[in-house]
Amino acid sequence: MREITYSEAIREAMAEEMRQNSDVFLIGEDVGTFGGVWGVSNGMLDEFGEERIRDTPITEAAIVGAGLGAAMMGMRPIVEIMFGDFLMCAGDQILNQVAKARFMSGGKANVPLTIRVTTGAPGSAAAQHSQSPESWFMNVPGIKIVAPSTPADAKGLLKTALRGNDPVLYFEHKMLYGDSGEVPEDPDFMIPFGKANILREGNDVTVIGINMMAKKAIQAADQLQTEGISVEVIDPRTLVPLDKETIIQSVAKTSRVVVAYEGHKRAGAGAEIAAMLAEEAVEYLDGPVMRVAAKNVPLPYSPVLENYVLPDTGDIVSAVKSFWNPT
Amino acid sequence: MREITYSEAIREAMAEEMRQNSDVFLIGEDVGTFGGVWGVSNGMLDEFGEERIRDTPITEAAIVGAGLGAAMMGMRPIVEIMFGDFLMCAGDQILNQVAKARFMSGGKANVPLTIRVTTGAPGSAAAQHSQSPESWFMNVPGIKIVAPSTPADAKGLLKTALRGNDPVLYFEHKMLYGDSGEVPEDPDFMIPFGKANILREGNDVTVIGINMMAKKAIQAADQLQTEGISVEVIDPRTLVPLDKETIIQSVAKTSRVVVAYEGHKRAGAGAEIAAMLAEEAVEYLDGPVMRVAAKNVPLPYSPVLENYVLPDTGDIVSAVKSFWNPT
Amino acid sequence: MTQKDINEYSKNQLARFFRQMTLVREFELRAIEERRGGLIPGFIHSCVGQEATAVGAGEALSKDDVITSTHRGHGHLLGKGGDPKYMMAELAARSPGYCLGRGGSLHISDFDIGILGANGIVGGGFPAAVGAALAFQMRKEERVSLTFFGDGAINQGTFHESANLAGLWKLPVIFFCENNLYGEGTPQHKQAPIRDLAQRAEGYGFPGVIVDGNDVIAVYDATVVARERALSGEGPTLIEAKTYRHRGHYEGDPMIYRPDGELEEWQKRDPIPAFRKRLIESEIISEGELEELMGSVQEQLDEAVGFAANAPIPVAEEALQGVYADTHDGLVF
Amino acid sequence: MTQKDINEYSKNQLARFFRQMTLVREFELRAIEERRGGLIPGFIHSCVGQEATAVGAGEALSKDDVITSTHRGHGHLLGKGGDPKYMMAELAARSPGYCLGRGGSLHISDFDIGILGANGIVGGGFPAAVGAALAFQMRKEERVSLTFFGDGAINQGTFHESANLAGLWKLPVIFFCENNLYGEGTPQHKQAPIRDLAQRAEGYGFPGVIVDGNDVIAVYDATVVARERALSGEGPTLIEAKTYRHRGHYEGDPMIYRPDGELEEWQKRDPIPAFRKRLIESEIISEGELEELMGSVQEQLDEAVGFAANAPIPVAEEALQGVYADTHDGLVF
Ligand SMILES: Cc1ncc(C[n+]2csc(CCOP(=O)(O)OP(=O)(O)O)c2C)c(N)n1
Ligand SMILES: Cc1ncc(C[n+]2csc(CCOP(=O)(O)OP(=O)(O)O)c2C)c(N)n1
Ligand SMILES: [Mg+2]
Ligand SMILES: [Mg+2]
Repeated sequence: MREITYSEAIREAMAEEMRQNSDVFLIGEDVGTFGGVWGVSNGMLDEFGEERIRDTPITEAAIVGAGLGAAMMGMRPIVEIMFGDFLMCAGDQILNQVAKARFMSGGKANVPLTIRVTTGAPGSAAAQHSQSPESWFMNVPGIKIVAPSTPADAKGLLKTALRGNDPVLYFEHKMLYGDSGEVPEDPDFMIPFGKANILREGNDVTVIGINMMAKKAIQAADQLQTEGISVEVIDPRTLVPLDKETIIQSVAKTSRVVVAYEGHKRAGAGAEIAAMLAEEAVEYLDGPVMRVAAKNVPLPYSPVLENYVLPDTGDIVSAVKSFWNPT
Repeated sequence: MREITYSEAIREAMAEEMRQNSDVFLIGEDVGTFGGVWGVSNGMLDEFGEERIRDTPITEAAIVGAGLGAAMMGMRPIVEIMFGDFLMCAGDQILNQVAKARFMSGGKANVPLTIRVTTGAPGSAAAQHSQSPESWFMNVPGIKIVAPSTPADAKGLLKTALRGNDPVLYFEHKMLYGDSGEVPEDPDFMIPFGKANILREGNDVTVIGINMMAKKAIQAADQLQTEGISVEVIDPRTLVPLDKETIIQSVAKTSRVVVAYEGHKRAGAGAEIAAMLAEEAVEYLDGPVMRVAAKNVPLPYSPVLENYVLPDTGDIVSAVKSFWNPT
Repeated sequence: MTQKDINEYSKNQLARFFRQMTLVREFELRAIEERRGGLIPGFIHSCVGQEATAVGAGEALSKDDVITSTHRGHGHLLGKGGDPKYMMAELAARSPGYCLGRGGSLHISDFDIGILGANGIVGGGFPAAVGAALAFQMRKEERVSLTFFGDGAINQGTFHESANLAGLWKLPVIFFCENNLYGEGTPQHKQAPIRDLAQRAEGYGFPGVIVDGNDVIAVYDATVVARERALSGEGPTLIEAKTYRHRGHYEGDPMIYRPDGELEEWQKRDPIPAFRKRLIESEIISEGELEELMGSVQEQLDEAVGFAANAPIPVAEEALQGVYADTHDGLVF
Repeated sequence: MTQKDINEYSKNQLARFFRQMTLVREFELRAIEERRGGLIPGFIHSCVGQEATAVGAGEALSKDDVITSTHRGHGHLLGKGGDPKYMMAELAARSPGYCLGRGGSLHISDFDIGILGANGIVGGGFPAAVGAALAFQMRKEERVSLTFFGDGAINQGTFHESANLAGLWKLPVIFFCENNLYGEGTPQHKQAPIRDLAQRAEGYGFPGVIVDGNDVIAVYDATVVARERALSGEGPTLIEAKTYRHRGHYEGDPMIYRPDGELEEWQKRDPIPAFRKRLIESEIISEGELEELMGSVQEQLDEAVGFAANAPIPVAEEALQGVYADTHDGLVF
């Protein structure tokens, strides 16, 4: 199969949907001429024109809310927010308007709105450009949360978002944009929400890796393999809905589990997974539900400090090993 | 000891601090003439005047941010936000500005800012006036989160907030305002952050109740007592910092635990407590870490629907009993 | 704007103005009564005194046009054609209510007739109104969107961002401000340093007009002009209608914040008696005809209350429905 | 505003204008160089071309006054008296940097001299500037706060809410807009439907003035007037300084969005050579003296870079410090 990058996979999903459905359009800061600050929409202005690749003022609340209004009128907007850190400029629109519109209207409002946004630390971008804000939106019902870790998932999950009828927060990890991988050319290639991906099978321990940390989990698994530890790596792919079944089955098999996520540890995305396991899979557990995550301090600018705060492959390896050598 | 209400306790803490420190002032929508929509600042305008009891326009971001700026200049603002649901109108100010100011400045910015805000469902107030948003702010380091359940705690914790030098989100439960209880008159009565309150000792099961759910946990404990089940009820009082020690010790004793909170179950405040227990206390657990919380749907208007969605005393009772009669 | 002669409006139209304003007024009074009586469980923010804005604006719109509304939305919804039956049923938290009892007063919507929703968040509805207009523009549909808001709401950041976007893209939006001099208990002059809020439109490159918000015809005319402007591609208009709410911010509000005599002054300018007087003086509609219209309103409301009171209440488990379009085999609900 | 004769300014003051502008320019160029060389790990949004705004405004403020700045903040900070040594050390992520290496370019602050911080969030600094001014007003301190922002940022909701509050309470705030015609790659005319952003001030009941942002004296004068107004209790002023950035939005930006010739036009109006020419033509300062000033800037920057390059790097565990004032026996860190 041909290989394309994560970034190209996202562009391809958008472009394909835009070609076949005139209701789909892209709206955000610098998505046009600039091609998106991350280059994801590069070239799309040429193909689709200013009407459908809409540069906006720097007004996140208005952009998200405009997406909501257009969606309720039958369009299928893709809103791009440059950094996950900026989502809270539109916090009310996302949590009180977008997420609740359908329910409050008695199920009548239709909100086919996809919010594409970057997550994760790109390196020395400091406290307001490095966060992984997935968990800030997990508590409020009504919005689905997607976090692809591979080019194929990026494309397949985005297609599902764009063809669905619910609001979706789609988190693209900045450090994955350049990753290449096989991606089906089938224009109807979709990956269902709520189906975790078993990236690697193993018997001794389950590592659940979210977004970038799924990739690092595989690296950790490689390393641990050489030491004779067989790691099962699971990428939940969507945090809302969450594929509890696959996760619990894996833990039933391995009885040991590490949840790895790049957000801050306290109340981060993996906290819910850990809590879910504590409630629904405790009988399978032979040891703690370990969490590998960023420390509970804002992301620092200095590379030394930043590396210390962020979780990495080595942290996963250590967490896994601690099952056999508890400290 | 004299008894006063939760609401009076909050007012007393504010008034006492304002009397003895001219840097303390109250700012928010309708806190003056109206006395606060919840009546908490009733009468304070008369005593302190318009300068220090400041009615504002309906602009949550500017109010919170003005509090930040004034705090950095040495004032000690108390910002009132009417409903927790509105906090996300100031989401960026809280999460990216207030919480991070000290760290980003290398520890130099001083931010003695207390944000008082209501939480919880007052009954048929529907999806945008009933939420318990504590968990939305737990992930981002830099802001402390307080959730008092008794009049004494309300006063003592608020005093600690007002004399401290960090930003605090102080959640007042609307349905607790009228509760009476003994509150010390000592103007220096303070309750430290990070010290949970063991509201009732017991041996069979630990119920951790946050805010309103601490009260319901006691009701549940009363009921269960009559059935021969001895419940230890713990109110963490502050969610950030969290008193892990007291919680873990209790669980070590009882080996069974229920975490009760009024927010939506997924990624709510208790999810972090459950995850913490799964990581740090799994060896003590004899059964799942149960969570009693609101269902994962927006708060409905209809009383029938709302009651179904919200957690109550009966849900705690059932959860506790399930340890002996698993379904 | 120079006022047209009342004879330039059809009798039908004028009768409709009267009937609709009466409907709004009586709906509110009835809802308040039914709330006291226990049929309605939630809060009510009544718009008594502001009927001319709701009806004048609503009558100027077509069925295909859309509105976003506020916490004080009953008038807006009725003005846009909302059915009192389903509104009352919603207030009573019944299954056949507009939102199946899930929304209540703060969240009523009717997508079939362009009511995109009341809103519990002050300033929450601006961006969606702009987004709806964007959809109309992109699809070249002959529709406008109108967003109602108060003198308090105009200070919210979302107003600014939305007005900027609408002005920039010349979207077919009408920003309709009901300046009733208060936001909750805080007077308008303690919320903004200017009195004529229409002035702000300039900063977004579109016109702002001030109208007497107690004059239904003036409101209607201004909205018609704004609508035509929007449809012709010239972009938004900000209409500031000066008016007053006669009752508390919500039912139960002790209203300690009002200067003595203020309410009485405004009650003299009550939009409904004033319009009634005008109709009679101009001999377009007779007293008898007006009484008949009023009677028909009462009938309609009796029916609405009866419908609501006898409607089934939701079943608890229904709460889990309608959060998502697609639940992925029940994984999200 | 009518321009005063250059001879009305002291030679010292004029020399300072020149030196400070040169310092800003050279600081930026050096930082860019050191970033290429690897000393500086993070992004840089340079303000080359905008030195007159930073310096003109900064020189009009007293040490006790405070500013909030933006992502493009180096000039603002230097203009307010920031020390290039600690700034460079911060950019190099070193321990003695202004923020101990935790903040970087986007977050530099110096509370001792009233720099409340650069900001990574466009529009993030408005409310805090208003809050600082509120503190000054409440404490009856003779201080003002000035908030720098761009033509892009003025559309953020926080601008609106903050301007409204400041206008309402007549707070001593100066809203200083650097209109450099772009927000990232999007031209100003695609971000707002008006070209003169100063116009928006009216909507908040205070004056808006336009100045040539490439003329340091014009900027200085306008800021002095605004400051006096603020101190006298009359409230805020919005200053719109028309200027241009010569380099990319950030270093590395390919700048495909600029029309041909635009940069060249603006380079002809480069604030530093223009001012230099004026100084020399008016015979206030000699070429030699200017060269000397430039030399001293280079020395200062050599020292700053040397300081940064030789400064210790933070120790990893330090990351856990400085999140809170009080850690409750280490319970929060
Ligand atoms: C974001 C937000 N802040 C505060 C409130 C509480 N609140 C509800 S209505 C209201 C006053 C609104 O005033 P205005 O916009 O003038 O409308 P009016 O009530 O006069 O119709 C306030 C403060 C809210 N619902 N949402
Ligand atoms: C809330 C937010 N949205 C978007 C960005 C990304 N961003 C950084 S600078 C910038 C452009 C700002 O334009 P302007 O205010 O004119 O300032 P200039 O860069 O021209 O100095 C953008 C969009 C951000 N940092 N914060
Ligand atoms: Mg009002
Ligand atoms: Mg700019």
